[in-house]
Amino acid sequence: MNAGTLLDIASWLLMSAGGVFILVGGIGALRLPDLYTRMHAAGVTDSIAPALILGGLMLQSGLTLATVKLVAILLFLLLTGPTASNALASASLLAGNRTELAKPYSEEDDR
Amino acid sequence: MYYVVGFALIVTMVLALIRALLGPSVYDRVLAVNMIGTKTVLLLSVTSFILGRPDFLDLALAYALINFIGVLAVLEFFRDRASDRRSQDEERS
Amino acid sequence: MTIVFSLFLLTLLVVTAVAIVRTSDLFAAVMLSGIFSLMLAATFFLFDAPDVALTEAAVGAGISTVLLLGALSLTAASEHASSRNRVLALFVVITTTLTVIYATFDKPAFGDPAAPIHQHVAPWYFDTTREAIDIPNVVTAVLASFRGYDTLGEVFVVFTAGIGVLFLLGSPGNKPRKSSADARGLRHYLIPRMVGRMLIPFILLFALYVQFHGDFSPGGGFQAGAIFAAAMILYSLLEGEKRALAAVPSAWLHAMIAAGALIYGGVGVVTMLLGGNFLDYSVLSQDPIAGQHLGIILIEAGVGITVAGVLLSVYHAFAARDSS
Amino acid sequence: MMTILEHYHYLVFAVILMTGFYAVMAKLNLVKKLIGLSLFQAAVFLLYISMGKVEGGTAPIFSDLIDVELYSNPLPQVLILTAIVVGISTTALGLGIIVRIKEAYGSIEEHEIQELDRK
Repeated sequence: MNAGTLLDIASWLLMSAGGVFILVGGIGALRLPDLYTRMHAAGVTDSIAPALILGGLMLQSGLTLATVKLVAILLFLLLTGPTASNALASASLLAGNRTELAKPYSEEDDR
Repeated sequence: MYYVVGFALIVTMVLALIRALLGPSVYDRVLAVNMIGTKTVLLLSVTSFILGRPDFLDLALAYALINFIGVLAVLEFFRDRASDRRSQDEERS
Repeated sequence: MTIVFSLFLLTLLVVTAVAIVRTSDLFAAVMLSGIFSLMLAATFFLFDAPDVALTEAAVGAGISTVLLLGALSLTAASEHASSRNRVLALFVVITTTLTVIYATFDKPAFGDPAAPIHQHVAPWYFDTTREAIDIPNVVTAVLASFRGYDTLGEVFVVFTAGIGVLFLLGSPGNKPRKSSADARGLRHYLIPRMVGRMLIPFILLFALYVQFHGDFSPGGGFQAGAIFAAAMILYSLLEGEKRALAAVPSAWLHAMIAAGALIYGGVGVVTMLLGGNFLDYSVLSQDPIAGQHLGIILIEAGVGITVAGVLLSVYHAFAARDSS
Repeated sequence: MMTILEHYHYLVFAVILMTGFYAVMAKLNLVKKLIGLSLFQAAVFLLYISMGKVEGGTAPIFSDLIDVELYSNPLPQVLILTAIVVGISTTALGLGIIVRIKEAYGSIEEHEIQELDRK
């Protein structure tokens, strides 16, 4: 077991975890009941999955220019992804959409 | 291993595309565009490793930088529409 | 193995294209064509065309969506009647599709190295690029040097289209503006504004990298011009038309449109004055290879300037128009 | 089976091309027609790029990092690269014309414009 194999295993683990998160986010965006919950599923996984996948790729490429580019991609994705979600939620709120899950509390819901 | 991630990305693209086709609201479609944008950045990164040319990461970088201009344009579009509607309401009242 | 990816992506492209045509909501059609462009770029990348994928990324990711939305906000957001002569159109389309498919039966298979397209000029381009031009990116070499006339023509098409839009919609400098409340852009949305302002310098830097590193990696004038225009469009969305036009006034943009085309044509004239053929850069310097490098950098700069100027003035022409 | 996979990109080309053509012919909305036209363009782009691909080759950019001496064809890429930027410029020109039509006629539906013309 040398360092190379360990790095490979670590990067594979990171990438498969990223793939799982990607899939979970996709299923969530398809199955959840309304816009804001779907945005939650997509937005959260779109932040963690790039970190894992690009992290795995960084371990594969080592200390090269490719790693610098990967870090830059990750940084920009982490900046723009949540911002885009925020802008989208603002646009939706502006148009008067409210989430169905935030209905006022009523006794009947308990039963 | 790259292929597994690639397939996960493509399957998620399919799911997001179904969401974009179903709608129902326009915002769902924008959300789907945004998701597919992120997936494309990741797919480009992974495939540039599959093809053995990691120097082509520039493309993924380009998408990561300018992808959210589209979402901002949508926000501006709806802000424009909302202010139009408001001014029409004011004229009527 | 990547062929499986491309098969998937091609299928998704067909699904998206059909959905674009079927939907009656024009906004949805614009969003779906955004998706189409993303997938198209990924497909180009899988087909070994990173330069084309970068162009599609630069144009499709921001600018085409922004322009279509700008046009929609000036016209109407949904179709009224769906279609006319549907049966006839479907009949024509289906017959033509079958004919086209029938015609492709004896075409070479996908990726066949013995296909006629790979036999004639392509090997010559590779050999001559190594000998006479000596830059790694063959696409840039063919674009800027071997097929310099063709690219000059394309630049003038872009130039003419830009002039046409300016004639049709008027330059933003001398038209009645939207009211001041409308022209403020997204200045009230603090988070997008802050993040956007952080990004703009990086996008501009990246545009310069794509412009001047285009000899060595995917890139060149067309991509860099589009990325530069995207950065300025982002600024304009965030800070409003007025500030964007204060940063890069429309007179500058008009000057850019003309200057880029002039640089390109001027290089050709200079090579003629130095005793070479039109757009034969070898005479620009003592060493023919250094002359080629210089010529390629100059004409790529011209291309970038014109493309950026045209795309930005087109954007401003749409954005400054009142929708009433 | 193998032949279908080898000719799949031609099928996709034909279908996208004709989908765009259908939009241009049958749709009455002018913006929709223009989107159809850009689909038509995209199909042609796809055909050119897929014809330039060589199996087992790599992108036509020389690099010390790779050992294969087989590159895909750069020529279609050059043609399409410029065509994409020309395409967006002409689309912008078309949108400009549509905006002026809307201002002159108050509509962007073809049949309504023709009715207004007949009056």
